[in-house]
Amino acid sequence: MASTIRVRATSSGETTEVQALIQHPMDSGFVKDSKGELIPPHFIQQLTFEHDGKTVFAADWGGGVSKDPYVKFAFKGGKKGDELKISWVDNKGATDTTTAKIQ
Amino acid sequence: MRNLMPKSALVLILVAAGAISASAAGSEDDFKAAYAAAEAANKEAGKLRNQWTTTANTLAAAKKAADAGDFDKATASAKEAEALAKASIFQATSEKTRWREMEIR
Amino acid sequence: MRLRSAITLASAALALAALTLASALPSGAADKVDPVADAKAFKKFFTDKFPKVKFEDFVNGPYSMNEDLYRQWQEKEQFPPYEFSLEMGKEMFSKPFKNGKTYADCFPNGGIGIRQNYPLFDEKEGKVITLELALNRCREANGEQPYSYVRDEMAALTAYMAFTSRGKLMDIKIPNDPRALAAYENGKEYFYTRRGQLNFSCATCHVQSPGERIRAEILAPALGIVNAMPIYRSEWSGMGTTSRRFTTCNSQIRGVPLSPQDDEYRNVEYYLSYVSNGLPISGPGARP
Amino acid sequence: MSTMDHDFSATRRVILKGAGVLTLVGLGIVPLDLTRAFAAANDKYPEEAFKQKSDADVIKALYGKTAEPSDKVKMDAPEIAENGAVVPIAVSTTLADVTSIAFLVSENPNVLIAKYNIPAGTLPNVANRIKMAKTSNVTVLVEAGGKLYSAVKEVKVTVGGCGG
Repeated sequence: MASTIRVRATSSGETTEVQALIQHPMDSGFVKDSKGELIPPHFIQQLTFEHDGKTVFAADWGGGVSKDPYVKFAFKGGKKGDELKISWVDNKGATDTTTAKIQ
Repeated sequence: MRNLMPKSALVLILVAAGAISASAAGSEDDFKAAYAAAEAANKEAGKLRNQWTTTANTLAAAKKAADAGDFDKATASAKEAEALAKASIFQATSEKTRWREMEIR
Repeated sequence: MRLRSAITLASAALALAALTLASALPSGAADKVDPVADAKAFKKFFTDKFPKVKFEDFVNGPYSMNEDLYRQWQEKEQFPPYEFSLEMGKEMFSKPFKNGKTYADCFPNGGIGIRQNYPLFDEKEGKVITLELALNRCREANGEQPYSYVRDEMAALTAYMAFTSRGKLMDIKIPNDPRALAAYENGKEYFYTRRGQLNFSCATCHVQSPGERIRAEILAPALGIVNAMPIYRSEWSGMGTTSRRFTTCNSQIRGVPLSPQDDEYRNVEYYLSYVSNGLPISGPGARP
Repeated sequence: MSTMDHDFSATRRVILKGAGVLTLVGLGIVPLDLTRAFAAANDKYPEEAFKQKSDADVIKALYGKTAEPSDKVKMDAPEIAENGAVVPIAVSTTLADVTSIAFLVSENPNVLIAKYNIPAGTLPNVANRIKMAKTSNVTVLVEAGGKLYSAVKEVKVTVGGCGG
């Protein structure tokens, strides 16, 4: 199965810009389904980006982040070909991890 | 181009609405007759491929009221459904030629 | 309860009254079917109505008519929400059926870069064949179950096929066959025919009012609307096909939708695609 | 006690070395706070903050200090969200030593949307997409040099993104 994480990381020499899109329902727990029953909360709580063994970005999320969440940030350093490790864990304990090469 | 509703028509509508709901009667037989008529009209609308969701909803409401033994309400809903179905038939029939008024040419 | 039913009835009567009042207006004579003239008039209508919108931007729906929306769209396009569907479609497209064949075997040019030719008129069958229909027929011909027309897999496959055709100009042909002209005309009639309790036609929203808000949504112009299909709609929190767009439009105006890929829906798609000839394929699209 | 908490989270990256935590234990911090101390150390998920129903309570739970408005915090948000389910919001700042950035939507059932931890070397610019139930103020908090700064903007929502 394909990863739930899509990453685009591009180095401009000095900085690396990172965009990520993650496939996840991000159910807040406040929305009702078609039968009028609340859909239980199911959302990513933490997302981390590591480069060269160091965390370069860490997100704490609630159910208010959009479905299939997107985030963009940039960090100093990072060369073309370097690996970026991305992982998340949700409120049900599910996780996914992937690595992406900086372009 | 746009069909805005003239005020005189609104008066007509209110009169019509009042008249129909006042005529709602109460027995199971009345309900059955009204329901059959509504279903038939809705079937006809189906042949014209122009059923309204509101007709189906109102028919369902009629059935629900009848199941609960409230034939006053059931008959009123059935008559309402018939009126809706008839309106949809009328719409489909008149649109056979009227659609061209909207056409971009 | 009483009030509610009075309102429902009133609106039924409203439609009736509107019809009755308007039936005094002259109705157009049944002219000769002239798709070339239709398409020209259709484009002129929209380019006159929106002189600032570049012709090729009509495929971007409401985004081309509102600056604030346009910026939100540009942001979304940086990493578009249809990305997952697109990738799924790409994978599905290359994965062989149980019999070893693939979708590529069912389509000219292996299915790549051909979206702009659909729907097409099949002279053997005498009917309009949409891309969605062709995909399911391909599956069935290869012993696979057809997919739902409105949801995930069909959206993913058409997303991929549209993506490989991006920028190609819509190129719908009407062969010299009276049945093709009849299908076109029937599609046009469907497009302009008011239906549902709200007494709206497709044109009420997408010809008369694009760029305006209906309730909360900014309406897309009919010109180029099919070029962006399938779409990821934030309102749906997911992907939808042309079939999904047609059926939900119908139920929104309180009409009972036809079955997806009903002849009439296929004909509407044929009509709408034909009058959008010359506009680029932009699908898969993202919409509010 | 709460003062200690604040200082702790504000500078947690500096005192993450085990010794700091041990010292705290030595000081006799109650178990709840110990958990929180470790929480900060391990970037533990700020569960409580995500349950709060007002801006003030979120700020208290997350930072324990008040935020001052700053024109150095730039928020990029639409005037009218195309759909409350997906509202793109970005923030950038010229403030130095930024350690975290948080997004709050006052009218959402849970006010805190996201908190981003910004290590040294990461630029203080973040873009994300959030849900908004209805028209609301969106607040961005930027924690920089141990202080808290904010920017607020109203975003109109005509189609809500939290059901219905």
